[in-house]
Amino acid sequence: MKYVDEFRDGDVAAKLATAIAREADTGRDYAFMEFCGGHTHAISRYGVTDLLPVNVRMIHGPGCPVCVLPIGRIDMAIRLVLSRPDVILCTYGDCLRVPASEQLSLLKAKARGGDVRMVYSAADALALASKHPEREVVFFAIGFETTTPPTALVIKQAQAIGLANFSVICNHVLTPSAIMTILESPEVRDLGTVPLDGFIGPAHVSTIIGSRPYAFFAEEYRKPVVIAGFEPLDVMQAIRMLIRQVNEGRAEVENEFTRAVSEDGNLKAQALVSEVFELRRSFEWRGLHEVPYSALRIRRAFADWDAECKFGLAFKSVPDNKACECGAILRGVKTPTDCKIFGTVCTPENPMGSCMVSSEGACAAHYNYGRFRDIPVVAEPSAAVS
Amino acid sequence: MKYVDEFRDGDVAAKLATAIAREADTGRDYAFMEFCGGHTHAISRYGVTDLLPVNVRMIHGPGCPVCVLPIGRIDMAIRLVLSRPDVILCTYGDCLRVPASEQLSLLKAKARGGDVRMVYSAADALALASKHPEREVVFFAIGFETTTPPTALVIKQAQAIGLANFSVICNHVLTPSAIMTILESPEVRDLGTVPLDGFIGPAHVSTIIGSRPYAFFAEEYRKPVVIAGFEPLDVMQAIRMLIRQVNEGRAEVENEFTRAVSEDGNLKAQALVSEVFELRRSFEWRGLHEVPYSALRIRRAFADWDAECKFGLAFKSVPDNKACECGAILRGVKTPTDCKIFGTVCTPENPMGSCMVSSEGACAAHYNYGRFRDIPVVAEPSAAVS
Amino acid sequence: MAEIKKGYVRPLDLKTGRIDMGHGAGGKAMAQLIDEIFARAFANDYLAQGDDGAVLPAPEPGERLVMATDAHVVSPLFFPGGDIGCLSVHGTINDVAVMGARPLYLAASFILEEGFPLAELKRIVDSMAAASREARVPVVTGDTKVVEQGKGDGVFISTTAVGALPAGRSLSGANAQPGDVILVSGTLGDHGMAIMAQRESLAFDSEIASDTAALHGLIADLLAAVPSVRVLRDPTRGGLATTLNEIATQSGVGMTLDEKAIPVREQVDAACELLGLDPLYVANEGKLVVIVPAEAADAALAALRDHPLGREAARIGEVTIDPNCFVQIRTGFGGKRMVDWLSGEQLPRIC
Amino acid sequence: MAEIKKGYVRPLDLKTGRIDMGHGAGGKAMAQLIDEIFARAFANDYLAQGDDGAVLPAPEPGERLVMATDAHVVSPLFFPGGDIGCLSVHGTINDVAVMGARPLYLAASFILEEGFPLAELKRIVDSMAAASREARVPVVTGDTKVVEQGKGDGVFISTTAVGALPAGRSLSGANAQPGDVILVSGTLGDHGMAIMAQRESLAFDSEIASDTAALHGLIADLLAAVPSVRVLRDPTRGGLATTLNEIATQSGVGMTLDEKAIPVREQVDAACELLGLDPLYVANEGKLVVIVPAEAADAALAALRDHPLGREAARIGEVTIDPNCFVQIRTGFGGKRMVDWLSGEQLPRIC
Amino acid sequence: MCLAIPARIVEKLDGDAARVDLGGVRKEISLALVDGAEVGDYVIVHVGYALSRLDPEEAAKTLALFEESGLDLQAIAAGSA
Amino acid sequence: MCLAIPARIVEKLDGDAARVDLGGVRKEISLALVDGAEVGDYVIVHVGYALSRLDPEEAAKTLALFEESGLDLQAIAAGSA
Ligand code: SF4
Ligand code: SF4
Ligand SMILES: [Mg+2]
Ligand SMILES: [Mg+2]
Ligand SMILES: [Mg+2]
Ligand SMILES: [Mg+2]
Ligand SMILES: [Mg+2]
Ligand SMILES: [Mg+2]
Ligand SMILES: [Mg+2]
Ligand SMILES: [Mg+2]
Ligand SMILES: [Mg+2]
Ligand SMILES: [Mg+2]
Repeated sequence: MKYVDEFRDGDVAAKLATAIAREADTGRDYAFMEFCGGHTHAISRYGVTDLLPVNVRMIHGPGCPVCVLPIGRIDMAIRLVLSRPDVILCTYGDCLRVPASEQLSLLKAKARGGDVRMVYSAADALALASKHPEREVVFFAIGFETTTPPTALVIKQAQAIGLANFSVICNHVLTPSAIMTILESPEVRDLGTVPLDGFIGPAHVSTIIGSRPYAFFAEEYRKPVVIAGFEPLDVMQAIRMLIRQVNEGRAEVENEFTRAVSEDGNLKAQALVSEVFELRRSFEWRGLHEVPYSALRIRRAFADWDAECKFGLAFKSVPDNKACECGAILRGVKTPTDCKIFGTVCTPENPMGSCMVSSEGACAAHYNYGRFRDIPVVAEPSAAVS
Repeated sequence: MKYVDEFRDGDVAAKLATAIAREADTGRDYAFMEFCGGHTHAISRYGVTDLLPVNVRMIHGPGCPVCVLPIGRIDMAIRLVLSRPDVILCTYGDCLRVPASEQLSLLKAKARGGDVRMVYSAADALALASKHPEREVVFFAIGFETTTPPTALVIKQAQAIGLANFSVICNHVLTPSAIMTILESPEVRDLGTVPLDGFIGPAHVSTIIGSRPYAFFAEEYRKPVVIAGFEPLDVMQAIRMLIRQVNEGRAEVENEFTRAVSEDGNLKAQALVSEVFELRRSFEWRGLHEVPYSALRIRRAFADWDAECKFGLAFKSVPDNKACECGAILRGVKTPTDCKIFGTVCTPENPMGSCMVSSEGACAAHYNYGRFRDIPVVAEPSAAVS
Repeated sequence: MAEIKKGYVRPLDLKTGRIDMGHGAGGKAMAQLIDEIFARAFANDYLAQGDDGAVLPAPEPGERLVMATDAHVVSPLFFPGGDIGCLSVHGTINDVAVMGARPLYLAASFILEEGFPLAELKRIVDSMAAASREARVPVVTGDTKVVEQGKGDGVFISTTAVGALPAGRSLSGANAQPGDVILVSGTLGDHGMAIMAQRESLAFDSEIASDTAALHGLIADLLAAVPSVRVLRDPTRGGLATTLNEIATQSGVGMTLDEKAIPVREQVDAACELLGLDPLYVANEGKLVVIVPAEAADAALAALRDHPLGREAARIGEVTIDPNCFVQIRTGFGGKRMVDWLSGEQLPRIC
Repeated sequence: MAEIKKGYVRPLDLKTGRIDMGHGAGGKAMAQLIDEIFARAFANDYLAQGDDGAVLPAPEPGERLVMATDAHVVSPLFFPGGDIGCLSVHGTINDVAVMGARPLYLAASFILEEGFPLAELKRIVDSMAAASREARVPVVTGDTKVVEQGKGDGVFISTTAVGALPAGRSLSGANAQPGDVILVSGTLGDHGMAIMAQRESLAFDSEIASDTAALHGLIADLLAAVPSVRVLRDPTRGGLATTLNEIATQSGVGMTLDEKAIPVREQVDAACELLGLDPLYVANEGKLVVIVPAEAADAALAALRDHPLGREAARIGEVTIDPNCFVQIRTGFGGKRMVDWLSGEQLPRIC
Repeated sequence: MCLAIPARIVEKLDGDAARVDLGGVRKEISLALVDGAEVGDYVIVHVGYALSRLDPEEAAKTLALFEESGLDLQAIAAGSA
Repeated sequence: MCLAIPARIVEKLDGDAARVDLGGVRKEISLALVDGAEVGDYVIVHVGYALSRLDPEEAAKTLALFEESGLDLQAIAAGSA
C-alpha cells in the first residue's frame, strides 16, 4: 500500500531510533503528550515504545472520540431506541461497546431488542432512511473535526431531498478546546505534576482545520507542537522534532504531515461545517467534565434533522464508575496501571470506563498490546529483539 | 367425553347396522346426500360405509366451506397480503392450504413473506388488531351459518371500541341456497343422472338456523330431510330415518339432533347476523358457479370494517384446473375416482382442487381414509372385521 | 474444554445478562460463556480435553457404530414435562437406541439468538446436562454460534449421538414381516399436545405433559428379553401414523391396526377433538413402536410393561401382506379405513 | 434414507418453489424434500439404510474415536470461494483432522427458514455433497427442521464428524512446549474478509476468496513426514490470534511471533486497513496452525509446502516459557507487543 | 363442516366469557351467542363460541332411539315382525 | 483517532462519487469534501469520504527527512558530531 508501507519501515525505524537516542539529552527527561488516539494506537500497535530512550515518556491525551463521549449521551441514545420501536439508531462500530448506565451499551441495547445498526459511513445512515420511509432513522454522530464534515454533508442532503425520517444526534467535539483544557488544568499549569514538554498534534483533524489553530498553544503556553501522521515513522519523526525544539528552546508549530496537512486545512469542509453546525456553550467530556465551547450542535435552520429537538431528548450527566481513573488518564495525570481495577474488573470484555473501549483508548491500548510489560518475564528461550 | 363417546359406540353401531340392513328394501337402491362435510368426515373416519348395506349409497354434498371457496377469493387475500407489508392476514387453519392461482395458497404466500397467521377464533383476530395498532389486521372469514355469528360479533365489537385497524373479508355462505342449487341442477331435476332419495341435513348449521328452513325442500321437491349430529351413530340413525321415510313414501323434515337443534334455531345469533350482514345478489361457489343470494356481505353501516371496501379489493373469477372434477363431485354427479388426476397429480400434498384440501372434502376423505378400497387386496393373513 | 485461564474476572451476569454477538465471535466472551455455562454443566473428561474434537474410546471389538443427528427447534422452549434441553438429549439418544445400539457419546451445537437471556440458557443447559447424566451419555464436544436478533428463535440445539451396535444385532425399519405384531410402549400424542397447549393462538389448560424420555434403558430390557425384535422406532414428528407408514414402505408390507387398542390419554383425545386433530399424527418423544414376530409378542409386551417407561404398553395391530404398503385401521366404531402419511402440517381446523 | 414409495407424483418445483412449514412436519412433504434434494445429492449406502440412525463400520482395532461438531450460520450463504454447504463439510472435517484422526463419517442437520427458495437449497446441498465426495467423507445421516419466517436466516447447517485416531497418536492444544516452532499453512484472514466484503454495510470490491477447504489430506501428508508434530489447529473464528492464545493457555506456555513472517495477502491487508481490523483476528476456514519441535520445523514446513493447500506455509514464531501464557509479537517495525484473545466481536472502526 | 363439540361450563368469567371442560381439558370460550347458559350446562362449542345449549333429555331420548334397533331385533327373534 | 488511509482514485463516478484503490481493494467513496481530485490522485479517506489530497512531493520530502538520521550517523562515524 503506497504511502502506508513506506511509513512503517522497520529499517528506517531503527535509524530514527538511533537518531532520537543521540539527540535526546541524557541529562533530562522528556514528556510529550500525543493528543490523538491514532498516535496512541500506532505507538502501542507497532511497539514504538521499544524504540524510544527511557528518558522520553509519552503521555496519552484525550484525542479519542469514543473515550471522551460521556455516559449521558449514550444513555440518551439507548433510551430513544428502546422506547421507540420505530427508530433505527445507526452509528459507527466504535460506539457500540461504550459502557453506559445500568450495565448497558448500544450493543446490549440491541440485544434487548433495540434496532441498533452499525454503519461504515454517514452516507449509509442516510441511505437507510431513504430505504425505510416507515421508520425513523437516527444517526448517532461522534468524532472530532475529521468526522464532522461528512455529518454536515448528510444533514444538508437530507434537507435538500426533504427526507423527513432522518435525524442526527450530534456529539461532535473540537480538538483545540480539549488541548486548552489540558493546558489549563492545575496539574499542568500550577502543580506541575504533569510535566508536559510538548504535543504531537493531530493528523487527520489537521487535514480539515489546518495547522494554524495550534499556533496559539505554542505561543501562549510555550509548548512546542508537531503535527504528525498516524504511521509509526511519523510518530517517531515527530518525537525527534519535539526533542529538537525542546533542546533548542523553541516552542513552535511544526508540521511533519505536510503530505496531507496545509496551514489552512480544508476550507470547503470548514465552510460546510459552519453552515450546518454552531458552537455549544458547553459540553461534557468524559474525564474533562464540562468544557466550554468544545462541541457542536446543529443550527436552527436544520432543526428538523436534529434528533435532540425532534424527539425532545434530554441529556442527563451521569458520574463515571467511582473506581475509574479515565478522567485522570485522559488529562495525563495517571496511567492505566494506576487504576485499581485495570485488567481485573475492567477489561475490554467488560469495560468500566471508555478508555477500555476503543483500541485507541489508553487503557485498551495498554491492555491489548502492552500489559506484558507490567509483569516480569520469567524466562524466554528464544531471543527477543534487542 | 360426555355426549361424544356415547355417540361413537361400536356395539350400538353394530345393532344399528343390523336394523338398517333389515329395514332397507333389498329390491331397490337408496341414494342419500349428506350435505355437510362433517357427515362426510364422520362416514370416512369411522368407516360407516362398512356398516351400510350395499344398496345404500351416500353422495357427498357441497357442505364444506373450504371446498366451495372459489380461487378468486383466495387470490384476493393473497394479493392483499403480498402487496401490503402492513397487513396481517389471519384466518382459520382450514384456509391455509386451499390452492389458488399461480400454484399459491395462503401458506405459500406466507412462505413468500406475507404475514399470514392462523387463528383459532375470530376473537383472536380482533385481539391481534388491538395488540398491533401499527398494523392492519384483516380477518379472512369463511364458513356457513355456524361460523357467521362469531364474525358478526367481532365486527360489532370492533365498531364499539372504534378499532380502526381491523377489517374482515367476508366469505360467509348460506346452506339453503346450496341445497336448492343441487335440487335445481339438471342432473337431479331433469336428467335424473343423480338419483337423490333424501338429504342428511346439517348439524351445527341447524343449531343456528333451526330445522324450519328445510321444510321448503321437503315440500317443494318431495325429498325427505333428516337433520343429524356429526357423530357416526347420528349419521347411521339419520340414514335409518331416511330409509323409513322413503319406504313409507314420506318427505318430511325430521330432526335426529334434537339435543342441540330446535325448530327456530338460535334467534340471538340470527339477529346479530342480520344486523351486520346482508345478502349478496350472487356469489361464486366452487363447483356450483354463481349462486344467487347464496352469501353474505357486510352492511354499509359497518363498511369501515369491510376489507373489500377498505382496501378496494376486487374479485376476479378464476376457472378451476381443467382436469379437476370438484364441481361435478360437489353436485353429486361424480365421485373422486372419476377424476383422472385423483391420487396422482392431485393429492393432499399438492391439491389441484379444493375437495382435496379439507379432510371434509370428498376427494381428501376418500384419499386419506378410503382409497385402499379402490385396489384389490392381495392377501391378508390376519382377519379383518366382518 | 480446557480450563481457560480467565482474562475475565467478573462472572457472567446470570440474572439479567443476555446473549450478544460477542458471545459467538470466538474470543474471550465466548470462552467465558462456554466455561461458565456449558463446561460447568456438562463436566466430563472428554469435554475437558478442550480440543477441537474429543478423543474417545472406540466401541468393543466386533461392534459397529451407529450415528444419528437431530436439530431441535421447539417453541416454546419450556413446556410441561420438559424443555428443549432435555428433549435434545432424548431425541438423539433414542434414534441411536432404536437401532439396537448402546448410545455412547453426544455432540451438541447451539445456535443462540442475540438477546436471549443467560438465565434461560443456563436453565436449558442444566436440564440438558441432567438428562445426559441420567442417561449416562456424556456431551463430549460442542459448538456455539450467535445469530442476530430476528434471525433465530431463542435457542436451536442440534445433537448428534454415536452408539455401539453389538455384533449380530440388526434392527431396521425394513425388517417387518407379514404376521408380525405391532406394539407401542405407551400413550400417544402427549408431547405434541403438551406443546400445542402452550401456543398462544390455541391456548388451553390441561395436565398434558410431554413424554420426553431416553428410551435406551427400556430398549435394553426389551432386547434382553426378546432378542427376536425386528423393528424399533420412536414415533416423533408425524406421529404413529407416519412412523408406521415409513416402516410399511421400507419393509414392503401392509399393516392393520386396532383403533380401540391404541392407548391415548383422555385429555389428549379431548384436545384433539377441540382442535380437529388426530392423535395418531401427533408427535411423541418418549414412545417406542415395536414390531416382533407374533410368537414373541406376549413376551415383548411383558418386557415393556416391566419398565417404568412401558407400563402402558399395548398391542395395537399386525403386519399384513400388501404391495401397496397401506396402513389400515379397524375403527372403534366397527368400520375400516386407511391411516395415511401426515400430509403437510397438522393444522387446527374448524371444519 | 429408504426409497420412499411416492405418494407424490409431481416432483418438487426446484425453480420457483419455496420451503414451507409442511416440509418440516415429518410427513410426505418432508419425505419428498429429503428424497429429491438430500438423498439424491448425498447418495451413499449408509444414508440409504433409511433408518433413524446409520449403522457404520467401526474404526480399525486399536484406534480411538474422534468426534467434533459445528453449527454453521454464515451470512451471506454464498460467497466468493464457497458457500455454507461446502463450508459445513470442511469446518467439521477439519476439527477431526486436526486431532490427527481420519475423518470417516458426517451427520448433517438442517434448520431451514420458511420461504427459503428450493433452488438455493439445492445449490447448497449439491455443494455440500461435492465437498463430501471430494473429501471422501460421506454424509451418513441427517435431519431437517423448518422454522417460521423471521425465526431463522435461510439455512443453518450443523454437522458432526466422526473419525478414527490411530493408536499412539496424540495431538492436543495442551502439547506445546517451550522451544517448539509455530508454522501456518498459508495466508491468513481470507475467509473472514471474503465474507465481510459481501456485507451490505461494508461492501468493497476485491478478489479475496474464502480459503474454505478440507485439511485432512494436508494433515495426513504432514504427519507421515513428521510424526513428532505436537499441535494442529485450524484458526477459524477469532483468527490466528485467538487460536494461539487458546493453545498457549492449554499448554501453559507463551509464544513469540514474528509479524513480518506471517503471510497475509495484500488485499486482505488493505481491506483490514480500510475497516480498522487486524488480520490476525480474521477467520480462516482452510488453514492450519502447526506446532512442532524445533528440530522438525524444516521438515514440517517442507511437507506443508509440498501439498497444494500448503504452498504458502511459513514459520511464524516460537513457543516460550511464560506462566502468564502471553502471546507476543515482534512487529515489523521493530517493537514488541502482545497479541491478545479477540475481545467481543470484530467491529469495523472509525478511530 | 363446522367442527363443534359439546363441553361443560365449569366457570363463568368476566363479560360473556366462560371456562368449559372437555375430557379434563379446559378452555376459555365466549357465551355471547347463547342466553341463559349456566355452570354445569353443556354447550356446543365452535371456534371458541358456544352456539347452543345441549339438552340432556333430548340426548338421552336419541340414545334410546338408537337402541330401538335392539328392541326390534327382539321382536324379530320373537317372530312378530 | 480518525482512522483514515491514503487511496488512489481509479475512476470518477456520478456526482461526487469515485472509486478508489487500496492494495487491490476497491471501494466507492465520496469526493464531496475535496475540490479538484482527479483519477490517479491519492486522497486521505475517512468514513467513506476523501478529506484531502495527498501531496506526493511532500511525502517524498518527509521520507527523505527520515533518512536524515542516516546522514547524521555517517557524520558521527566521521567524528564530526
Ligand atoms: S482501567 Fe477501566 S476503569 Fe480503570 S481507568 Fe481505564 S477504563 Fe477506567
Ligand atoms: S382429485 Fe383433485 S382435481 Fe380431482 S376432483 Fe378431486 S380435488 Fe379436483
Ligand atoms: Mg435423527
Ligand atoms: Mg430423533
Ligand atoms: Mg426417530
Ligand atoms: Mg466449533
Ligand atoms: Mg425471534
Ligand atoms: Mg467444532
Ligand atoms: Mg470447526
Ligand atoms: Mg477448529
Ligand atoms: Mg430426525
Ligand atoms: Mg430473516
